[in-house]
Amino acid sequence: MSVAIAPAVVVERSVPMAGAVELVVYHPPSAAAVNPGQFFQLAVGAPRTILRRPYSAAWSDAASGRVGFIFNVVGAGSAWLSQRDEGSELDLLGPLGRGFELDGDRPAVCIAGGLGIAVFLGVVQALVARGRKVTMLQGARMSAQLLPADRLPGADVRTATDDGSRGHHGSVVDLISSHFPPTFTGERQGGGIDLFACGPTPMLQSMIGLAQRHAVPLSSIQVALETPMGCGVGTCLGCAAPRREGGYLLTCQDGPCVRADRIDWDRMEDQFHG
Amino acid sequence: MSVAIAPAVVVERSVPMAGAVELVVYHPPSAAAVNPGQFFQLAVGAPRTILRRPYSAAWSDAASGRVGFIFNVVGAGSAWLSQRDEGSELDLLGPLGRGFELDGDRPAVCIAGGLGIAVFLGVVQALVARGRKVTMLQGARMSAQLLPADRLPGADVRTATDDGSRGHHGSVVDLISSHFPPTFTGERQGGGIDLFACGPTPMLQSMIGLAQRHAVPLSSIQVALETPMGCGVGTCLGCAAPRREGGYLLTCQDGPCVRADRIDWDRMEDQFHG
Amino acid sequence: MAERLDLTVDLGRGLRLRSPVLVASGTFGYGFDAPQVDRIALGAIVTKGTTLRPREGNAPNRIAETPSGMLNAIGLQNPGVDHVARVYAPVWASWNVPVIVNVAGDAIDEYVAVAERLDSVPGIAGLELNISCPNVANGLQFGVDPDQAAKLTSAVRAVTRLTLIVKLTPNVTDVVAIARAVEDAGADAVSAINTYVGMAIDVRRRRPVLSRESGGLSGPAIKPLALHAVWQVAQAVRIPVIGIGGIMTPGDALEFLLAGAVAVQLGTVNYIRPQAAHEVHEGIAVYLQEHGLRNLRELPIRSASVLTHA
Amino acid sequence: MAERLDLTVDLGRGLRLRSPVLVASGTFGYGFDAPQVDRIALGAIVTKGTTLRPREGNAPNRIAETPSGMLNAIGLQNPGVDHVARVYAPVWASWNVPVIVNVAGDAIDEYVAVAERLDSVPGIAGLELNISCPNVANGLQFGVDPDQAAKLTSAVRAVTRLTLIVKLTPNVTDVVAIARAVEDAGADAVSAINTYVGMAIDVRRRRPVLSRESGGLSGPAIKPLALHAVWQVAQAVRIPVIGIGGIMTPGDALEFLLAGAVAVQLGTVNYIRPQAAHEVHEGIAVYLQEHGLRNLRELPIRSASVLTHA
Ligand SMILES: Cc1cc2nc3c(=O)[nH]c(=O)nc-3n(C[C@H](O)[C@H](O)[C@H](O)COP(=O)(O)OP(=O)(O)OC[C@H]3O[C@@H](n4cnc5c(N)ncnc54)[C@H](O)[C@@H]3O)c2cc1C
Ligand SMILES: Cc1cc2nc3c(=O)[nH]c(=O)nc-3n(C[C@H](O)[C@H](O)[C@H](O)COP(=O)(O)OP(=O)(O)OC[C@H]3O[C@@H](n4cnc5c(N)ncnc54)[C@H](O)[C@@H]3O)c2cc1C
Ligand SMILES: Cc1cc2nc3c(=O)[nH]c(=O)nc-3n(C[C@H](O)[C@H](O)[C@H](O)COP(=O)(O)O)c2cc1C
Ligand SMILES: Cc1cc2nc3c(=O)[nH]c(=O)nc-3n(C[C@H](O)[C@H](O)[C@H](O)COP(=O)(O)O)c2cc1C
Ligand code: FES
Ligand code: FES
Repeated sequence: MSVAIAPAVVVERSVPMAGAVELVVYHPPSAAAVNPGQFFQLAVGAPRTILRRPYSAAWSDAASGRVGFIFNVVGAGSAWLSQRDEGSELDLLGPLGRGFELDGDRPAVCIAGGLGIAVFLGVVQALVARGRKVTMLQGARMSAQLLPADRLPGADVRTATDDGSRGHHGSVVDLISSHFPPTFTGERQGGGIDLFACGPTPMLQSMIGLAQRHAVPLSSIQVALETPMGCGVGTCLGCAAPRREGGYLLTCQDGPCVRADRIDWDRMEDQFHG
Repeated sequence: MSVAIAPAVVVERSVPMAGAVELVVYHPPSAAAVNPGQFFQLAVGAPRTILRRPYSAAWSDAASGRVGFIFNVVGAGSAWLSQRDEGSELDLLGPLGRGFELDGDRPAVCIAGGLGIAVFLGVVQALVARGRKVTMLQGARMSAQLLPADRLPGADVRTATDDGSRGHHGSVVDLISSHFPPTFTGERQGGGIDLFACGPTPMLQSMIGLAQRHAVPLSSIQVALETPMGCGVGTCLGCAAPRREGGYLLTCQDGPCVRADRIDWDRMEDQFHG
Repeated sequence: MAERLDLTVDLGRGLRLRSPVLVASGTFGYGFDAPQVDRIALGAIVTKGTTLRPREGNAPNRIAETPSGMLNAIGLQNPGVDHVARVYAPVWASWNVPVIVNVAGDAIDEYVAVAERLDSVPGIAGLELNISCPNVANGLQFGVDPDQAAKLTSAVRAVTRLTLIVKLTPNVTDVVAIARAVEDAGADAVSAINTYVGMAIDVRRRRPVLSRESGGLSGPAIKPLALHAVWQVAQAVRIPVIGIGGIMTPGDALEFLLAGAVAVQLGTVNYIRPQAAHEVHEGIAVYLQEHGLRNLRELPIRSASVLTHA
Repeated sequence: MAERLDLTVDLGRGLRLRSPVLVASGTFGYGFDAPQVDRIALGAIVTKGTTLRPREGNAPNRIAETPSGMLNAIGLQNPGVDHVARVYAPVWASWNVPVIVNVAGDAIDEYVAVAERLDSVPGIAGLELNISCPNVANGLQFGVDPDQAAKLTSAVRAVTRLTLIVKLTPNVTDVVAIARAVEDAGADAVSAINTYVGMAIDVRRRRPVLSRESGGLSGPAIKPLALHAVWQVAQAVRIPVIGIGGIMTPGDALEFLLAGAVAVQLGTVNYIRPQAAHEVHEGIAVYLQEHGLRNLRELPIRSASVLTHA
C-alpha cells in the first residue's frame, strides 16, 4: 500500500467560510497519492481523546506537495485541530479508502450539504480536468457558510440556504429535481447524469428518496459515506454501513465513496451523536 | 479561603537556565496573595492526563500582577506547560498550602538542588526585604543549569555542580557543612542560622543526616516537601508525608513548607517514578 | 422558565435533595477544605469514609495518575466516628446542605457501631455504606458476595433511622445480584459505583507505584464501565440509584440520569475543577428545558432488549 | 550489545516467538490490512475472532470513543473458519511470522469444530480461545464461570495439537479462579485480558450510542485494571501469561512484563499508531540493556505481600 504514516507540517491555516477552518499541510508523497474522495486519519492530541479523526482531503496539489483539509469544529478533536498553528506538526495516516470514480463523459452534478462541500474542491477540479460539464449544488444553513464559488473553478455553482439568505430557500436536495426529470425520463439506464454527493446521512437519504421517485438508477449516484472510524484501514470493523444484499460493507475500505446502489438505505442510519 | 480558580494569561515564556522554562502569568489577585513557598495547581491539557500539576510560585509581584513559574520538562504535563505561548491561558488553582516562615533575624541559609531553586526567587527576595543576611547555596548537574545569580539579588550565592563545571565539585549539601559547625557548636538551641531547603527528597535526606550529625536542631530547618498531589487542597489525602509522631501529615495543607522536625525522615521516601 | 423546573431528588426516608448533583466520598473531605464551592447548591456532601476508630491510612505512595484516571490507596485515613459526631456534625447542622456520612469498617460490628453512634446526631442526613473499599484489608469482602452484603445491610438497617445508601463495588461478575440483595435487606438507595481495582508499576524502580501495590481506579477512564453498571442496576431494583464514576461534564451526568440514576456523585473531578458540581447542575437544568422536560423523573430511557447482552 | 539480547518467548508446545510483542485479536484483521507494519518483526499476529460459520456482525453503531478508550460491539463479523483455513492460512504459511487464530463461538461444539478444522492446517501456529467476548449473545458465559471455562478448554484441548491460549475476561469477581481452571484443563498459556463491559449514551438522541447498547472497553483507560489482572494471574499460574490492555508505549509493555507477563499483545494502539509494535519491541530491548538484563525472564517482580490486597 502507498499509505503513509507521517508527520506533515501545517503551512497555512485560514477560514474558507464562516464556521470552518482550512488547514494546509506540506507532505509531497500524500499530495501526489490522493484521489479525490479519499481521506486521512489525523492524529489529535486533545485531552482524553484517543482515536484518529477521519477527514477528506479537500484538495491536493502534487506540484506544491500540499494537501488541504476543510472542517468545522464539532467536538474535542476538531477543536484541537483548529488550533494547529502554521509550523506545527500534523500526524497523517493516509490517503485511505476509495475515492470517487471520476471518468466518464456524462454531465456531472455534485451535491454537498454543510461541510460535505469540503471534498468537492478536489472532485470538481478533477472532473473539470477531465473535460466534464460540472454543476455544483451547495447547501448551507446561511449565506456566510457557503464556500465561495471561486474555490470551485469551472463548475456552475448553485446554492441553497436554510434561511434563504442566498440561492434557493430550503434544502440543497430540492435543487437536484431540476436536473432529474428532463435528463432521466425516458432513458433510465444511463445517458443522464452522474451524481456525486457528500453530506449528512439524512441529506443523502432524502436525495436517494428523490432519485428513486424519479427512477434515477442508483448506480449513477456516488455518495461519500460518513461513519465513525476506528482504524481507517479495515482492521477494526467499526465502520459498518448496511449493504443492499445484506450484511455490511466497510466505509474505510469499500468506501468512503460508493455507488448508491450498494447501500441498503432503509437500514442506513445517521451514526453520530453529541 | 483566598484560593482562586482562575484562567490567567501567559505574558512571558523564557528559558532562565538550561533545561528549564519560565512562564510568567498575569493574575493580580494571585500575585497579591502568594506567600513564598506556596504553590499552585496548574491544569494541563496533555492527552490522557487528568490531574493538575503542583508548581511553586517562583516569584510573584503584586505591583505588576505577575506570578512566575520555573520548571523542567519531566513528563507529559510539564511538556504541555512548556509549550504555552504568550497569550495562551493557564488555569490556576491557588495559592495553596503553607509557605516558609520568613520572619526572624538569624542569618538565613537557603539550599536548593536542581529545580528546587525555583521557589527561592521569591524566598530570597522576601528574606532580603526583611533585612536578613541571606546565603543561597545552589546545586545543579552542570554550570549551564544554574540559575544566574542576578535573579537572586541581595543573596550571597554559592554553587555546586555534579560535574565540577562551576563552584564546588559535588553535592550542594557539602556546602552547608561550612555553615554548620561554627554557628551551632555550643549554642544548639537557637542562635545559629535558619535553613530553608528545597530539592529532591534524597538531597533533603542527606542534608537532614548532616544536620543531625552536627546536632543542628531540626526546628531551625524548613523544607519544602514534594509528594504527588491529587487535589492540592486537603480533600484527597493523597499527599501523605510521614509525621515524626506517627501517622501522616498532608503536604498540601500542612506544607509544602514544614519544619524538618515534623517529619519522620526514616519513613520519608522519594515518591516519584518514571 | 427556570422556576418551573423541579430538580429535587427523593432518596427515601425523608431525605430530599435540592439538586441531583452530590459530591462523592473521599473527594470532598468532610466539607471543610474544598475551595470556592458554594456548598448550598450541592445536592448533598458525602464525607470521607469514616470508621469506628481513627485511622492513619496507608504509607505513601497513595495515588498515581493513569490515562484519564487515577489510582488511590488512601487506606481510609480518617479521624474516627467520635470526632466526626462531636466536632464536625455540629458545624454541618448549621449548613444548609445535607451531609451523608460514608461508613466503612472491617467487620459487621464495626459498621453497626458507627451507625449507632451517628443515628441521633443532628447535622447528619444519611449514611452511605462503603461495602466496597478496595484499599483496606478485607475491604472488598462484603461487596462481592450478595449474602454478606445483605447481612451487613440488615444489621445496619436495624440500628439506624437515617436514610441508608449502600455503595456498590463494580469488582464483581454480577453487580445486579448485590444490588438486589441490599435492596431486599432494607437499603433505601444504592450508589454505584466505587473504584475499580487497578495497579501501576514504576518501571524505573521495578516496583509497584503504590505502597499497597493495588489501588482503586477513578476518573473519566471508568465512566463507560460505571455507566453500564448503573444501567443494569437501575433496571433491576426499585429503590433509587445514585450514579458515580468519571463524571466531569453535564453531558456525563446526563448519561447516568438517562441510564436510570436519580442523582449523581462527582468524585475525581472535584480535584481538577472544583466548580464542576455547579456547572453540572446548571447543565442539567438547561438540558431539561431544551428537551421540554420539567423534572428528572422524565429522563430515564430503557433497554430495548430484555437482556442487555442479548 | 544488541545481538546478545534474547527477546524470544516460549508459549509452550513448540511455539517460540522472536519478540514478546504480539498484535491483539480484532485489531489487526487477518494480517492483510494494517499499513506499514513490518510483520516479520512481530512476535505473532492474533487474528480476528473466528467462528464456525461466517458472521455479519452487529448493526452500526459498533464503536464509540470514550476518555482514553473506545467501546466496541463488532459482533464477531468474520468470514468463518472455512474461509480462514482455505484462503488465509496458505498465505500465512509463506509469512515468516506465527499466526494465532482467535476462536469464538456460542457453544462448546462450535469451538471444538473450529479447532478441529484448523488443527492440521499449515500456516496456523496456535489458537487463542476467546471465552470472553462481551459482544455476542452468551459470549461471556464461558469466561465467568470456572467450571464452564474448564469444560470448554478440555474439549478444545482434546482435538488440537496446536498451542492453546485461553483469553480471560476481566468481567469477573475473581479472574484467578478462571485462570487456574483453564490451566488445569490443559491450556498452554493464558492471555489477559479481553475488554471490560461498558456503555455510552447519546444524550442528544436519548439512546445508547451502540446498537447493542453495551460494548467492550479497550485502550489506555483500562491499562491499570488489566495490569492488576495480569499481576494476580501471573502469581497464581505456572503457564505463561500474555498481558493485554491499553498498551501504547514501551513503558506500558514493561509494566506488564514486570507484572509477570511473558509477552504482551497490542490492541487499540494499532489503530492509532500502526508503528507502535515495533517501537515497543525496540523500547523493551533498550530497557533490558540499560538494566543489564539479557532476557525477558529476568524481568518479573513479585508481590511484597502474600495477599495482594492485605
Ligand atoms: C471519511 C470521512 C471524511 C470526513 N471528512 C470530513 C471533512 O472533510 N470535513 C469535516 O468537517 N468533517 C469530515 N468528517 C467528519 C469528521 O470526521 C468528524 O466531524 C470528526 O471526527 C469529529 O471529531 P471531534 O473530535 O471534533 O468530535 P467528537 O464528537 O468529539 O468525536 C467523538 C468521536 O466520534 C467520531 N465522530 C463524531 N462525528 C463524526 C462524524 N461526522 N464522522 C465520523 N466520526 C465522527 C469522532 O471521530 C470521534 O471518534 C469526515 C468523516 C468521515 C468518516
Ligand atoms: C508543592 C510542589 C511544588 C513543586 N514546584 C515545582 C517547581 O517549582 N518546579 C518544578 O520544576 N517542579 C516542581 N514540582 C514538581 C512538579 O510538580 C512535577 O515535576 C510535575 O508534576 C511533573 O508532571 P509531569 O506531567 O511533567 O510528569 P509525569 O511524571 O508525567 O507526571 C505523572 C504524575 O506524577 C506526578 N509527579 C511526577 N513527578 C512529580 C513531582 N516531582 N512532584 C509532584 N508530583 C509529581 C504528576 O503531578 C502527575 O500526577 C513541585 C511539586 C510539588 C509537590
Ligand atoms: C482519593 C479517593 C478517595 C476515596 N475515598 C473513598 C471513601 O473513603 N469511601 C468511598 O465510598 N469511596 C471513596 N472513593 C470513591 C469515590 O467516592 C467514587 O466512588 C469514585 O472515585 C468514582 O467516582 P469518580 O470517577 O467521579 O471519582 C474515593 C475516591 C478517591 C479518588
Ligand atoms: C474493535 C475491537 C475488536 C476486537 N475483537 C476481538 C475479537 O474478535 N476476539 C478477541 O478475543 N478480542 C477482541 N478484541 C479485544 C482485544 O484483542 C484486546 O483484548 C482488547 O482490545 C484490550 O487491549 P487494548 O486495550 O490494547 O486494545 C477486540 C478489541 C477491539 C478494540
Ligand atoms: S474504520 Fe476500522 S475497519 Fe473501517
Ligand atoms: S493533595 Fe489532596 S490532600 Fe493533599
